[in-house]
Amino acid sequence: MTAVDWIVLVLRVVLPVLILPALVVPLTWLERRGAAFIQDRPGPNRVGPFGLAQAIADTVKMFTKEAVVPGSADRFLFLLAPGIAMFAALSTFAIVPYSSTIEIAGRQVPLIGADIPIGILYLFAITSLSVYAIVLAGWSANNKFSFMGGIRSSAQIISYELAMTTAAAGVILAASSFRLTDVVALQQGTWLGVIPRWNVLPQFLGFVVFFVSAFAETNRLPFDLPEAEAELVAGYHTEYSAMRFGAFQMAEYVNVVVASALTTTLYFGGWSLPGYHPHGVVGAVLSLAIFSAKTFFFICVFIWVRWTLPRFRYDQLMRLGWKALLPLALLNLLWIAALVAWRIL
Amino acid sequence: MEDSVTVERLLFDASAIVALLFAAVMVLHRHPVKSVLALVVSFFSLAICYVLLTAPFIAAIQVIVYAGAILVLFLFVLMLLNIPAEEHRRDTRPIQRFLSGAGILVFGAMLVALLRDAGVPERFTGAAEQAPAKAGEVLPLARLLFSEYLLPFEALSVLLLAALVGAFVLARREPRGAGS
Amino acid sequence: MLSEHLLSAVVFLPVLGGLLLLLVPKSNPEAAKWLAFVVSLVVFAVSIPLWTRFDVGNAGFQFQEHAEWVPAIGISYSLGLDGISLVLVLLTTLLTPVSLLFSVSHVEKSVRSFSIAFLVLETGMLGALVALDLALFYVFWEVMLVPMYFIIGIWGGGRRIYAAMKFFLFTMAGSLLMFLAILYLAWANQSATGAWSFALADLTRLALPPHIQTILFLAFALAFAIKVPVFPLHTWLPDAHTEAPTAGSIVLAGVLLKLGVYGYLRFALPLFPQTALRFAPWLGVLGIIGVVYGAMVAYAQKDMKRLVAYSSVSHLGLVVVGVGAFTATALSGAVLQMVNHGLSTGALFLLVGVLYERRHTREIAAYGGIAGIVPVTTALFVIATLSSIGLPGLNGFVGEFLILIGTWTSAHRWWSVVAATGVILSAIYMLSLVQRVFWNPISHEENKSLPEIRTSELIAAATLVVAMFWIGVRPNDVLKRVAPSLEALRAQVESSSGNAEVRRP
Amino acid sequence: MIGTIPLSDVLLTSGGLFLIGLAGALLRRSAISIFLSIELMMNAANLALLGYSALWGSYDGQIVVFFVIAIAAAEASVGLAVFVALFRHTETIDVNEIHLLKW
Amino acid sequence: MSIPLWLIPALPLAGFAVCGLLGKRLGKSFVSAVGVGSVGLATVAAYARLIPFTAGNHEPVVERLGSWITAGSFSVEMAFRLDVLSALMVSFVTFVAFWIHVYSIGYMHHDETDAGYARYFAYLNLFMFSMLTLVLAQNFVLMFVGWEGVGLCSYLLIGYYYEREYAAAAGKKAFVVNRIGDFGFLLGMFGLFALFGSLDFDRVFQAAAADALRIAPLLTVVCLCLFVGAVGKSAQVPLYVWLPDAMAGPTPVSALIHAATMVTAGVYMVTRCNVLFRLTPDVMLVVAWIGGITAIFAASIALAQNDIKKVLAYSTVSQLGYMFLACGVGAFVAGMFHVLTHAFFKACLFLGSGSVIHAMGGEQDMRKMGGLKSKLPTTYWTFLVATLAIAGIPPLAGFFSKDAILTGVFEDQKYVLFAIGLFTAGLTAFYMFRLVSLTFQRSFRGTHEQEHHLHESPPSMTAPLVILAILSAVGGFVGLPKLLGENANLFARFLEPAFPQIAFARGAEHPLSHAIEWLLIGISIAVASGGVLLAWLWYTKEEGRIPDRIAQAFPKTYALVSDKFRVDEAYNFLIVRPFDWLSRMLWKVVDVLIIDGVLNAGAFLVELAGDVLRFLQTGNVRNYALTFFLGVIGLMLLVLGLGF
Repeated sequence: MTAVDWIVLVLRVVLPVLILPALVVPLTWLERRGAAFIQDRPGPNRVGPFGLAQAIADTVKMFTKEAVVPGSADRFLFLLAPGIAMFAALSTFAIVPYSSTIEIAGRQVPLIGADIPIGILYLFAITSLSVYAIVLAGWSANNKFSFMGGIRSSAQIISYELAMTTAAAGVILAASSFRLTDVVALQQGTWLGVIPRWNVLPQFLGFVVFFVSAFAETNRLPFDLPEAEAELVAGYHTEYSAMRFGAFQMAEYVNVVVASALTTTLYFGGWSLPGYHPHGVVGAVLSLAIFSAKTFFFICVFIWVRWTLPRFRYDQLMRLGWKALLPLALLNLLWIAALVAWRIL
Repeated sequence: MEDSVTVERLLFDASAIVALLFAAVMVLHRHPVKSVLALVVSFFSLAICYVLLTAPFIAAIQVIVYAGAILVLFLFVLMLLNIPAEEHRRDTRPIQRFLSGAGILVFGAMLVALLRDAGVPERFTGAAEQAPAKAGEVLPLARLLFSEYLLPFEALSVLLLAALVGAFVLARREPRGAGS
Repeated sequence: MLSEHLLSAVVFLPVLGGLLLLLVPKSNPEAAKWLAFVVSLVVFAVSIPLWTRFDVGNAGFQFQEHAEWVPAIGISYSLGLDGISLVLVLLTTLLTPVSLLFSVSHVEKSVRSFSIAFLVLETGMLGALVALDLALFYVFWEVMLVPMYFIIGIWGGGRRIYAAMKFFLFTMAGSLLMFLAILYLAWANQSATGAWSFALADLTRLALPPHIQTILFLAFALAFAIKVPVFPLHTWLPDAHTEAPTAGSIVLAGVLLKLGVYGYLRFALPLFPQTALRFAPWLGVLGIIGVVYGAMVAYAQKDMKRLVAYSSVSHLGLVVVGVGAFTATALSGAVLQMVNHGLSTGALFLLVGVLYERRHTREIAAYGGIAGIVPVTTALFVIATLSSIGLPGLNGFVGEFLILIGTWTSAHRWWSVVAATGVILSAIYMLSLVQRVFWNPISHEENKSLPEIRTSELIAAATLVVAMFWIGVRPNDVLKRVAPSLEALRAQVESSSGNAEVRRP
Repeated sequence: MIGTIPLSDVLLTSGGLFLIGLAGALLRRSAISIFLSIELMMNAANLALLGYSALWGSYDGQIVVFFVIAIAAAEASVGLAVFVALFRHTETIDVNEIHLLKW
Repeated sequence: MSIPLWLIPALPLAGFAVCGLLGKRLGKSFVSAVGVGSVGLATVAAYARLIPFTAGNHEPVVERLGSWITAGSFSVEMAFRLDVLSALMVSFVTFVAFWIHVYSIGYMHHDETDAGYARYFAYLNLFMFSMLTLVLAQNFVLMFVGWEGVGLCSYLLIGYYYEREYAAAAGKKAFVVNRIGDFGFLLGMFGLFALFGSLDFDRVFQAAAADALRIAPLLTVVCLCLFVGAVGKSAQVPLYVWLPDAMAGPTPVSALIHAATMVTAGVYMVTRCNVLFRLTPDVMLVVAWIGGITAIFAASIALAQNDIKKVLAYSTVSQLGYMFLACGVGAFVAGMFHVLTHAFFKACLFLGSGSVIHAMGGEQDMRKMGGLKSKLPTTYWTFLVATLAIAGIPPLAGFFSKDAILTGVFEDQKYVLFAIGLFTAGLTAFYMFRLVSLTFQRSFRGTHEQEHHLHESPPSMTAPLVILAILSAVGGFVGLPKLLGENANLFARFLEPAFPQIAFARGAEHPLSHAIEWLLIGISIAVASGGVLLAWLWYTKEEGRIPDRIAQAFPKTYALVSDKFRVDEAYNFLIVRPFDWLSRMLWKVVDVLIIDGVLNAGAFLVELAGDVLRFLQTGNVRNYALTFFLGVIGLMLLVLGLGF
């Protein structure tokens, strides 16, 4: 392990893992401000400038509150669940190329957690694992509300994972590779010199399906039935308190970030821009900026949607997933297949 | 075989041991949910083994399908039916236990015997080394799958469809009147 | 395309028709019936060129087709037609539409399935008649079995399940042994020549040790003897015939039984000449037992169909005698008699069916004196009867006469003496049937209002009657097509066996 | 990156898993557990397959595993459906209690 | 050769087709037109061929229509033959048949439906076809076609009143008994074919004549078989039983088939094969004796019958016996001569009886008749003539033929048979006149309304009577005995070509002295007239008292005779019943009990095994799994053990 290796390791793994959780803090603030804005009310504005410190305060509270474990709960699983949630959330980011390649000591270092050949599959693998967090949380608490929540959300996640995967399959097909770096590479350049070669154009359908499913995957409105306060108190994390609850919160926000990042990467050219060829550290920083910008946009969309749309009913949710999104995704896949077959893509 | 203990080997053995351990847990645990979870772990660590055996694709599938789908399905069923832990009851037919035990022992013995005199190569050799770059690539796998193994593949899809329908029919509650 | 794949066309058209039938909605049985009938008619039409284009005087197989099927073990899809199979093929393609035409007005239960089963059956029979590859033959042989099993078991009469079971088990028992024998042959051939083959031609060249030959021959013979059926193995037949629906009985008697004899001629004889000739006397003896026994038992019957069924035993016994005698004349007679029996017994079953459908009883005692009420039926029935008791001018006579005279000139003169008593016995049982059913005073009121035969039934029956007269008056049309193949067969068998007996005039 | 894992380890693991699964399948009474054990046995087999396919650098082993997994999925869906149906009738999944096909 | 021979049988066949297929729709008049017309045409056609033939040299004419059946070594042609024998037969068959058809119009007209009427004429035409085929055939097989054909028609016509059980039964009986004969005929044919490799008349006879010695023993058997056929067809002992029952059919049928034509087929066949028979003296002896026995046996039965048709039936049997007697002693010519004359007078008699029954409204019992001569004069006189003829009163036809036969027998030194024949002649005369007196003379004994509508039959019926009566009167002159001049016997001269001289053939004739011949003639006349006289005395004069007394004197004997010696009963007991019993046994015991029993036993064993083994089926999945697993281990051990 030379110094270079260490640098690489830091760049590719440590930074993302450190930064992502940190992002949660500003995100909560953003969310609440956004909500307030949408609902035409001030929102948190006392603590610090624009109430920026509010988020930190909340975090502190989280850490310091007493963590209760219900007596009838299955202690081990109860404690395990949030861990899984966090783990799943964080490890997904590993395959997102968050910036262009830089050269360190004569080595091409693509800025990505792990440029493994089955990138997207890995992603789905992890997401499918994240189901357990919820199921276990719901079940171990031994509380009917959380149980219901658990069941619901796992069902929901599995159903929408299908649609999501199928939609993503379109991208994979286009790039004829699971590597996200390849996906990004595919989207560089333009058609007719003006239109960016982003996947969103040829497979808009796929994008829609993917993005909608992303909402479901992250259990956010309008698909947040697992934690539908009205009927289920707080769903699978009813019984959780303090940092364990925080962990779930965090996981959720991380998921939002990852989802946005993925949308960016899969459909909006990731860190690339038409007619922009990065080189050197500067380029990397620039790319990172571009990437972050795109991602930030989608995060905003997440928040925006959450505070505007009403919640679905469960059966509607399922119907949408199975009867609308999945077919659409398949349609998209066929369409892309055709394009590929005809050498258009 | 105690030479050159590499990271991969360590990883492999470690996850293998984990897999074995949790497999054992799965079998021994009386609570079905716990069994399933133990199996999840076991499979996950197996997935790691697969990665180390240059089969990342399979590993991913393993996690997605097994851990992500099949076992979740099990969990569902368990939770839906709310099946209690298997209570202790002395088996009505001890012969079953006895024979099974004996059989397993014999079988294990045979496995070991086979392993010993089957002349297992000590190390991975040849092809794998020659194409380390190729190792773990998905494309060739796909090629093979859609050329040589196309027919089985298609057959499989039919099978899955059939399973789908079958499962649906079986699990559906009969409408009133049309009782079985 | 048809021209060089005529046989395949004839063989597989029925099944294709069956597939077509699947498109007919269950709710529309009429359509199914008629479609099936039309299909069978088409098959008949297509099979006519076989007759017209048949090169008379050519003993070999014609319209041959050959294609690899399972090259790995040398199973080939090879078809061929010689005189012997020709007549039986035509008989089959004729009897099927006749039966279906009859069924048009009489099958109610799940008509579509019935029609399909029937067409599949036809394919099975035709295939078995033209297959030149033992494996292929066996496949068709079994294909034939299954639909018949259903036809009896589903659309049959009161004890249909029992009958179907009996039929199935008997036939299966035989054919399984045959299958083993076939496999052994193929294996022997492989170990001898090193090449896998199930082709008849190849397996015929095989030189087997006598004791092996004996065993294999017996295996084959058993299968065929059961189908014929030869005397002690016949008890499935009365039940099957009685319980089967009319159409089923017609085809069962008309064609299926023949396949026993056909199989013997086509496979058992060429494959194991010496053994076959060694066992010929036994065969003949069983045959004559069948003739007398069948006739006498028939006389004792109280059930019309049973009576006719036993008469089949008697008739086919005579055929077997002809085969056993193995003179050219007797063989021609035997083949011709197969056709005759198909026509006459077919017609008899058909007409019994006509009565049954009106009175729903086969009890002879339930009829009597109906000649005045249903004159046409009576006339047809009497004609069929006369043909079946071998009245000169009708087909039955020619066959019987040839068999008997041919047997007389063979080594076993006394056979034909005994077998000729069949002439008397058949008259006895058939005429007493006619008397008890059609003559005599009317004993049952319900018979007074017995409806006359329907047009469709009439056409069906009339077709057969015409055929009877035709063969009766111009038997040579058939004989000249059959003779060369039989001659070739005899030559082949004799050459490969130093048996002098068969060389008699 | 490979080339250093001895096949014996793989096979031993696989064998071990298989035996464990076997034991479960034969000794457990809960249908679910038996089912799980069977899945485990399949995985044991998969492991061995992958081991060899890695050894010979061929992908066939992986493809077989791929199929096995798919089939396992099908099997699981149907099997579980059966259990559900079964459980509705007889309030148990203890295979000792379920012997409808008894003589 | 204007008219082909095949046309002669073909015409009635066409008639049959028309009547059979359309008759019901077309109505009686049309049917009678077709039915009678076809036969009429056939008759014309036949005579159109016969006249030139008889005029020319009597060389046989053979017309071949090509091969009919060819298989292996066997081959037979569609070929027709016109030679003296067939010419003779055709001549009277067509002639008599035509008049009987005419008669039928009147007889069947009113008591039948259109359908029945058409059916009747269809059958008659079919019969004509068969009979003519039989007669004109050039080979045995074709002859057999006619042979069976006439059998079929007699079956159909006897059973014409199918709704009467006895009629139906009689028909069946006739057919079956005939079949027994045909069985013999078949075997005979087989034998001939085995001997000569052909069934063509010319070939067979020439070959037989050529090397008679070699084949003699076999030929004997063959001829016996053929004769069995003749016995069946011509109702000789022991197969005569069907003929009396055959009277169940309409009377014209009895006249045509069971008196004039069909029953003589046997005689025709034997005569046709005279070459073969003459080569086998033993068979000739059998033929003669069978004939003789039949003659006297039937005659004696006829004595005690009261049914008018039954009497005639038995007399037919007895006359047929005469003919065979003739053949048996080698007097084929006499035999054929009697066939001819018998055709005339017996047909006439039957038709007469028909007219009587007609008048009596279906009554057949003579005890209820009497005194009809005033009411039915034409019938009576024609009947009387025919009776005189059959009784052998010169110069009527019967006298010459019967005398020829007796002379033949005497010539052949069969004195016992001669005695039998003579006695039979007496009996014949007696019972025939008993019949006449019971029916026509004395006073009417029937019921009133019967007497009331007694009436002479319509001309369509009386005309044939008259014609046939005339023929039975003068028909004999074609065959005057030799002693009236060498060439007196036209008949014999005409038939000569049919009896070629053959080496080894038996019978250097012993020409009788004229004295003996005159003596024989005298004796036969005496016997005949004696019979007539006795009958007249006993029945007309004494009104049947003496016979009654005799009957009372020997009740048992009388009963036996009037019960026809209970032959039917004997057959029933000895053959029919055992046959029924045996067939039922075969079915119930062999089929059901033994064969199926064995099979069911097997099935039962299987079932048993199943019952035991099914206890392995615990229904416990784990057991299955375990078993399966142990099985795997077993296999593996096996494999390892075998060290693959």
